[in-house]
Amino acid sequence: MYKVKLNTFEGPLDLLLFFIKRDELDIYDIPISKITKEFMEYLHLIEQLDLEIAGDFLLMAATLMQIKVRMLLPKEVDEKGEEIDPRADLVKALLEYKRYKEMAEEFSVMEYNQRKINFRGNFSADQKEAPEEISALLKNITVFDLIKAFQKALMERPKEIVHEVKKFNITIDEQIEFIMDFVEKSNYVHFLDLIRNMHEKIRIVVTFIALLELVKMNRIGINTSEKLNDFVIYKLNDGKDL
Amino acid sequence: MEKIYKSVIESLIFASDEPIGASEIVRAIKEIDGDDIDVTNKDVEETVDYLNNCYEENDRAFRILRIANGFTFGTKPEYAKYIGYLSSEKSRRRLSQAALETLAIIAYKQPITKPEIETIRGVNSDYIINSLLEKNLIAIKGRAETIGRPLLYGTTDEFLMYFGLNKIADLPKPREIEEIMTDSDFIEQKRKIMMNEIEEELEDNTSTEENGFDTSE
Amino acid sequence: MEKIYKSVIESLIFASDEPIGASEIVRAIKEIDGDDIDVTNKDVEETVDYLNNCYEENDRAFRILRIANGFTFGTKPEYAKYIGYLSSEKSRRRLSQAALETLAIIAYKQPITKPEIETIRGVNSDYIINSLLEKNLIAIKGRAETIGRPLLYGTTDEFLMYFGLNKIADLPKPREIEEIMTDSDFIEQKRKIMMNEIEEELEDNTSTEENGFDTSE
Repeated sequence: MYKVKLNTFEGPLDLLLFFIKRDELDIYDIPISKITKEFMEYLHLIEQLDLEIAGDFLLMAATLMQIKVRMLLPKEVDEKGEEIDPRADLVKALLEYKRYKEMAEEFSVMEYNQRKINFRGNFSADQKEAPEEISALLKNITVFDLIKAFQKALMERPKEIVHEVKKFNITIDEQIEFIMDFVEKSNYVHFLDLIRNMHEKIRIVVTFIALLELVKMNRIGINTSEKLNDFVIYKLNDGKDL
Repeated sequence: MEKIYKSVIESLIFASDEPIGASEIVRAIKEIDGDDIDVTNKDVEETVDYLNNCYEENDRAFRILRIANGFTFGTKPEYAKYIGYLSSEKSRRRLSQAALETLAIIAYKQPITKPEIETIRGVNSDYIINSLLEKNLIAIKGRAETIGRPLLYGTTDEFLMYFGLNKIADLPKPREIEEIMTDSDFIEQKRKIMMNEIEEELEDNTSTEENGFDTSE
Repeated sequence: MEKIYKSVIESLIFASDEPIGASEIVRAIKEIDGDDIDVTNKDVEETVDYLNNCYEENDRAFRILRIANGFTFGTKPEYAKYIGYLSSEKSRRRLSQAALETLAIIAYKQPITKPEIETIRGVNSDYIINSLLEKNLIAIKGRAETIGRPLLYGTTDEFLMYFGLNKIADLPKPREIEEIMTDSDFIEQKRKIMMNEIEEELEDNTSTEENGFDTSE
């Protein structure tokens, strides 16, 4: 005596395969009346338990009814004059479904085996060096980014009203030295930190030009920063990372 | 300590998401194999030294590091430039969530202007738009006829390739995405309709059955 | 290939957080050391075999796997229980029967549309397809050219990783329908599994049984 676990079945095809298996039925000669009866009893059982019956089960019930009726009618023949078994499509569907149900079990085995394999968990201790080639560096950062960072720096510069016209004596060479001082000390510096204490626009402009000059000379490298509109300047030795 | 635990220790350090301490390793082993298993913190320390010696002798490209009160694997510095190259390549290829979001808006609403994108996203999108332009996933497709004649953006052939699509019309429609989500109300409606039909059919068939016309067995 | 590149290859595979292909490795080496460096995809393959031999000889707890079109390090299965203990809270749930079934259909018939999947399964599959999409085990692969141009689904690299496959061609072959029908085990197969589940249900359903809702003989 069997009780059917209600949620064991993935769908009506699965349920029919179960009946066929349980009663050792010939899948090519399914007793349609018997199986329809079983199927309907199952649906009523679900209903009795107040469970929701999926439309797919109802559709199958209708299909079974239809086959049952067609079994009673005179046999139809195809163009070759051969009798058409009203159950043929159902059998085909059952076999096709069974094929993938079997593979699902293979998949389950593969899943079981693969779950025993663990991949490496922590990559944070791997040493990484930013690529040394300037072309590779500039793949990350575009001139767009540079100019945008520059604009932002200008915009965010503390507003200071200067009443007096001053002459600035800032040269690119001085700013090159200024930048190199920074990177010699700490190997790298954020652009926003570099210009943090600059109040005059002209000084930032000249510093920025000095920076572009240094990139061209392969003396510094530039990389993206975690902050938007900023970038990291770091030292290169003859175009190579330290 | 039994020899097998050398490998267990090695596997635990390898698979741990963060540096793992000696006592955690001892705890895992005792929890699985029993409290009476003879593995101590000192054994773990010694095993790590033993393993690192093995790696050194065999020219392994990695070793176990002692950091942040725990053990973790790390590659040796001499390979840093190769690894650095790969990881920068990867970050260049990977799209951030923000980039994907923006790309999605452009893909579905193209051609679209920057102000329109920003209205939808609610944030300034200069940076993202520029990086998408740079990655060649979007391109300028002309100018809108509205005031200021802002630039219009649309997706490129690279975009289609990146997402494995033949043409823009192949993008899933928002309606289709919704459709995939199960709508329980809908299923319930369908059920009721079908149940009625089947009951009718059942009644129609009862007479046939009683008459004994059963060809199935 | 110079000997040093054995270690470089090892370090690149070890440091990659997803399977890395032979050509990616070759490209990284050439990008750093120059195009004239003599390292080929075949060298990478051979090095992986060489390294795995070393690991085996030295009782390493891990080895290099060929998975999802690339190489990645993974632990040997025998240490799974210890690692599982440490990461138990986040250990993934296994896939449901419905998910496995749907994945099998998609894997063998890809690219495939939702209606085609539903025809084979005989049930509405919206929910399952959605959850497989969310798990990134399947992805939208374009549209069919048939009426309504339904979306096409296919499996992803995560699918290959999940099942430990290198490529789709490595999937076990499904039996031909003719073979299934002539199989005498057809009835006996998996009967035991079914029975166990059914017996569990016996107790739960005692009241129903008394009401006479008994689907059995």
